[in-house]
Amino acid sequence: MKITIDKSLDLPLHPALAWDMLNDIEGVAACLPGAKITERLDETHYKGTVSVKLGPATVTFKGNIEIAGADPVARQLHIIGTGSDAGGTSGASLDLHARVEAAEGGGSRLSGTSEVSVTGKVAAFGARLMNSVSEVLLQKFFANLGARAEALQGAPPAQSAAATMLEEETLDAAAAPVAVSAPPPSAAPAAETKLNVFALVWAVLRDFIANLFRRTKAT
Amino acid sequence: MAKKTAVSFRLNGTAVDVLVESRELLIHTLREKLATTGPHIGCETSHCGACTVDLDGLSVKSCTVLTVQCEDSDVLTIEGFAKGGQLHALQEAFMQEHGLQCGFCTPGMITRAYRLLQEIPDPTEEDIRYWMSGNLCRCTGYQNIVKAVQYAARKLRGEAVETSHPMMAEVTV
Amino acid sequence: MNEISPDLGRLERLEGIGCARKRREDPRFIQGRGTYVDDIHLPGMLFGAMVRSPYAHARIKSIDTTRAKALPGVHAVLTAEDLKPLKLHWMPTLAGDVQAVLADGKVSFQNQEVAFVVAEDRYVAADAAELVEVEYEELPSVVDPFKAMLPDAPVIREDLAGKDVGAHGARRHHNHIFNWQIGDRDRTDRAFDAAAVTVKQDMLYPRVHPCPLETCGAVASYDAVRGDLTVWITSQAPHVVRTVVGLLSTIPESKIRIISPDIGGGFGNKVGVYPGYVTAIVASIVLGRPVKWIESRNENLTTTAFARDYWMTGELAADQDGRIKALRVNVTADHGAFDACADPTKWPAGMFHVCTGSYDIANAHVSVDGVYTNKFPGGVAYRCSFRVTEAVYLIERMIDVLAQKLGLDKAEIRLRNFIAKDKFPYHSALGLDYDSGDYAPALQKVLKAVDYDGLRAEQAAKRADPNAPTLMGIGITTFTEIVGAGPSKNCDILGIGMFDSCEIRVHPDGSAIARMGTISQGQGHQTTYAQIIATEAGIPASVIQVEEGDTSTAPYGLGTYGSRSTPVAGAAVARASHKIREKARKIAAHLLEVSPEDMEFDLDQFRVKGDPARAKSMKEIAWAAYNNVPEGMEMGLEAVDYYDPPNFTFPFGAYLAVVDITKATGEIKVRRFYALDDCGTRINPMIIEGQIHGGLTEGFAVAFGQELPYDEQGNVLGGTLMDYFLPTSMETPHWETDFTVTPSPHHPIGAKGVAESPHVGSIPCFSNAVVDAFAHLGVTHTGMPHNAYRTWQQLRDLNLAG
Amino acid sequence: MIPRPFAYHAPDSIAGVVALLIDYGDQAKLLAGGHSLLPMMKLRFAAPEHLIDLGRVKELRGIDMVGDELRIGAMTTEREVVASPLLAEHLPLLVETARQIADPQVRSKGTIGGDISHGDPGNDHPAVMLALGAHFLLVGPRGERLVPANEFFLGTYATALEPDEVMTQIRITRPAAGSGTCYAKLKRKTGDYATAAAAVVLRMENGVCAAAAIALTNVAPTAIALEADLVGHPLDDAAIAEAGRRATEACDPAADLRGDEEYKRAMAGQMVQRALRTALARCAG
Repeated sequence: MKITIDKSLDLPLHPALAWDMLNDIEGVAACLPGAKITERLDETHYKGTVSVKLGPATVTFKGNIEIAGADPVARQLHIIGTGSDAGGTSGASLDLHARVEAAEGGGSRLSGTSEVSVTGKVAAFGARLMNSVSEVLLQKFFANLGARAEALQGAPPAQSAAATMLEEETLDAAAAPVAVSAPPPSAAPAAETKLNVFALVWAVLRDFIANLFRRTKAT
Repeated sequence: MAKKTAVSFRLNGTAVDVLVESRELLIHTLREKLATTGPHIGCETSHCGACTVDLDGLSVKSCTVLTVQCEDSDVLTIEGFAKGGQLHALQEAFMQEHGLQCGFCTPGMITRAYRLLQEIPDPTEEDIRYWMSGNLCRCTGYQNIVKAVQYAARKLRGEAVETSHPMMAEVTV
Repeated sequence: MNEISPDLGRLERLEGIGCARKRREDPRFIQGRGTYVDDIHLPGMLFGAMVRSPYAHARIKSIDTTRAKALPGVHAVLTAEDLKPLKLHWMPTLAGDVQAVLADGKVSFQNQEVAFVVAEDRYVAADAAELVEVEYEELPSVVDPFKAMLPDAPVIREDLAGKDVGAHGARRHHNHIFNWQIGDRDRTDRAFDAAAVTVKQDMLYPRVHPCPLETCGAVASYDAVRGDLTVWITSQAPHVVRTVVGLLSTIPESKIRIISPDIGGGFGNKVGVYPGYVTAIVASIVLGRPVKWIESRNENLTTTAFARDYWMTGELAADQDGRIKALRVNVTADHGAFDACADPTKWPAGMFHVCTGSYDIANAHVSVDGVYTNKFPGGVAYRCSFRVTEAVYLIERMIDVLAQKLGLDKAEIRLRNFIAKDKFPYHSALGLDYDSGDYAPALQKVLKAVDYDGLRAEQAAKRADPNAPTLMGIGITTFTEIVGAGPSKNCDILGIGMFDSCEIRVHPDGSAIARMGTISQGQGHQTTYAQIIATEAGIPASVIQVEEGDTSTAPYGLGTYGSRSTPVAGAAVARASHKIREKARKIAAHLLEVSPEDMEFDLDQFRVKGDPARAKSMKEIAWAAYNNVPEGMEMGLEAVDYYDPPNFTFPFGAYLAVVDITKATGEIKVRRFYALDDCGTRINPMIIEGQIHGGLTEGFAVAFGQELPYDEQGNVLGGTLMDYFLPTSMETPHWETDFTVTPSPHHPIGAKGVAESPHVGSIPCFSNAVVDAFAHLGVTHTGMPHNAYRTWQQLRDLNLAG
Repeated sequence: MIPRPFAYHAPDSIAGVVALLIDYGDQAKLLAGGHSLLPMMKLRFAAPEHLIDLGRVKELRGIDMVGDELRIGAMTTEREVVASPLLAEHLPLLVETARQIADPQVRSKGTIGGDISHGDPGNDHPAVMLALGAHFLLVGPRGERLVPANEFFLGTYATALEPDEVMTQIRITRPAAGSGTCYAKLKRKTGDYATAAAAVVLRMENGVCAAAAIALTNVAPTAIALEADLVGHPLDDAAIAEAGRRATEACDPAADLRGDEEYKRAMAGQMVQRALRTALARCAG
């Protein structure tokens, strides 16, 4: 199963800062519940794990992240991730192209195209297609992205829907900029996810697995 | 080896004790520890009903019951049906009405039909098709299973029974 | 057939041919005392579990078994590296290809076998399987057979690099397996050029699975002291397994014992040899302990033998009156990653060339291309003879397409094209010799039974009413099957001719044991073979013990699939019975001191012609066979027959279906299904009816729900019984059955085989009914399965969905 | 298809359940009928360290009526729902729904509380609970609380149930006299989840709709209520068709082998129409 996600977002951040943020893979990974970089092999290669917890289910993927290309001049990043679940029954891969461009008013625009592919048990048992990744999830993702941008910038939010959502979340992010414990039980996504490659995989997989279990249970 | 729990229950009227991991499924205990191989494993996802047993008066799929849940329970399997060399009416009925072919679904099918007839002694074809829908058969197309359940129902009610397949119907002399 | 006696009591006691004899196998099944492979428990037995690939196509970079082996209770973890020294990492397939037993450097389909874990019990085995660490490098995969044939398609079979010629001739692409053609292309093309009317239709017969209720499995037990290997296995062809195991292991066949115990349904799924069997055997040999392997349902549905996956294009040429002049067919056959198709060696598309059907078609040409894709191997005959379901689907759909083009009634066009009764034996344009048939009366009987004209009138009224909530469709098929593979001049598997066998021993007390090379998976052989012996040798069926499935006791046979048991082994049974009878005649003559020619057979005795009071019963004769035989005669009363059939048999039938389609949702209800079958001589009408009910139900499942779709990444979807459609008693329609009898002229008792006709014949009948519901709107075809979703899309496209 | 190891607990009281939840927190899962959780565990997607079996807690079972309110123990099985004379008389909608869930054996074990608490949009009771305006009694270390159905279902597998809480009871005020109800479910076969399903509770007065509650199954991340603005209007073909049209717009289905988004939207509309027509026919007056 493969899904292509195109998304762009205006950030209240100078393009250079946005670019730095995008490159700080280890730092942001620590913010994502269930995700961590377990090993930095070199400048461009990492090992990490992502646990996706959904209701009674948990799937843990471990894998490799490669910065396949980083062009600081054009501010373009190409990240490839591959991994498999702990039992060796599912595989996942990510191919992400992201770029930061200057936007009006000194801010920046982040655009990304990612292809996420899932194979094996997770894919085979989950027939709902991956493009069912809900708008809600993506909104959360970008909201948190914006939150981090603001934390870095310390600037007032720009005039966008996502940024409006950020206002309250920024407070959370400021209060606990790095360490995040268990997510709150309510639907509030505050600071739950931070920008990194895992976030996207996580977002996709969570939705994916949600559907998976709706179909594999026994009745 | 994982920690094990002693579980005692009655299997076809006889007290049994087993030592199991808490994750052990009833179907495995029955088949591998208690030599009760009548109930079968067909899908493991509780769709097919081949593993059907009667647990405390309820039809259940024993692939989706933990053995540790059965402490002090009464479990009835196909092995408990014939008494003193005498077939149960359902067993006779499945044979007389040709309600089985490969036989793999049959123990679960008969065990389910037994509970159905306890609850509805005089079922219509519609009743039987609805209340037997948790048991898959790949061979018969169900039509003769429906007839078999009706045959058994009649017999259990003390009525006269007759096979739908008279021996010499197509033999000309 | 025998002389007829007025003594119904004696006939009834014999329980011979024609009796609705109750089944001998039932007492054990209804009491839970069947012995299926998973019921086998041997002392010291270990349990194996397979580690499988999540990828459809990937290179294996490394396999680390350390953690798995360290788990307490684990005895071994086998990989291809462990099998290589034994040369067992690859095995031959039934189609002349090879298949990896455990992946050798790369995987080519999802869930391919990568490693085999052996542990104390199935719980530890499952835990250990998770601990085997495999590192993969994913490769591009291809699941569409047409894309697989593009120049830059991924190379699926690197092991075949440079091999331009395969088992069935030239390969023209790295993912090409074979091109097989039959018929006269030029004549057919000319007939098309000259024809008044031609039609053409693409149709896909989707990938499905036989899905018997019992999955595949084996218990292998190697006795290192004796050097004997015993394997209990879910096989429809145990003798073939023995030969394959012998070839693979170099153990002499005399030291290999393959036992097919009770089999929980086969339907073609249990013909092949699968990696799990081989690894269980190897593990038993390596560890010196019995090893059991039982696949899960998901493994069953995604690794062991799919059926169909035929992409067909049919063309018919006809005159204005609908008389067919020529048939042209092109097929792309998706065989998956290894060609493990179950077909006779000579015919890589099986008996697809029966696709001229019941119709007198003078010109025909068929071309089939086999293609590799990143899907699991198979191509088995799912309740049919090799590729016959596909063939019958094609012609029965095409004739409807032609009828619609010409505006002809779908029953009428069939009546116009049937092979006339007096043309049998009929030599078809594609080289088959139909043994017997009488098609028109069969169809007419069905039309009358259902009041066909009334149904068409009702349909016309519904079509005229725009507010009708349902569409009504009437489907007809008048199919001819080809079963009983087969004549060794045409049919072999791994070089062994497709004969079958029977051995009968009559004991001194007049009871008998009979053994065959076939194996029942629910067909009731124990019951019906005894009926043949009863009639043909005069021994009551009740005292005949029928045994099959144990290669150490049964004579060699090619097994049970393709409805071959009755046509082939059943003939061997009859002929062995005749040998018994002829010896009995001589003994009886000797006892009565008359010449054998003066004796006549009478049900269960021999009597003196013209003096019926002087007779010897078979029971008396059996006793004499062990103490008082004519001079020069061997003692005992035994016979063996290996029967190589002179031809196939050609059962046929006429089916009619009525469906109602709810416009708003696409739900389809089968209102009525009337099935008339002609299987020649009827051995046990009760069992025949049961087989037909079962076959129709499987056909219903295929037509309305079964499929194993893949996504672009090679994930196989729908691999559980949540999605894979096995109808319950609620969904299954009520079946009406009927019959005519047209015996096979070449079969010793005139029988043709029946179990597969209802599957083969019903599927196009359902499709024809569904398409017929839309026919007045110009629709000529809709793809299977006809589930509500797909049907609704058709309704939506026609602006009928509301 | 073998679960990973876990510790098994079988308390016999609600207090005992809560105590275990406090001890083990999110390492524990509650086992009701087992037909959702055990298959996930057999596929090794779920691997709780502790399994708390509710099967021996007698106070979680039984069906009572207090005034106009039906109180159903969370561990009441679907089979008991189907067989209940009390429900047949006062809440036939629940019986009709349970009859369409899974198959007889699964209904022997499967419970109404488990069906609701799982948070699965494919389960049938959640939509019915929304249409009936049910309340759920949740018990945890902080005591009891009563949560209305329309505040309970937060997302796929996400409910208002805290990790240390257990659902003990379902409370439903019986529909007003003369109401007609229906649960219309489109499924591929027995035992399947709905392709789409609709629950309707309807009351008519003098040929005009006096009350209507509609909810949908398996066409959004959770069961969803549908506002169809039927009250005050006669329920003619046009009104029913309009309600169906609104359902197609209100839902947010995801494609699977049952159908694509378009089909599921259309079927949500069809099931609403089907349920409305049937409920209307069942209305008195």
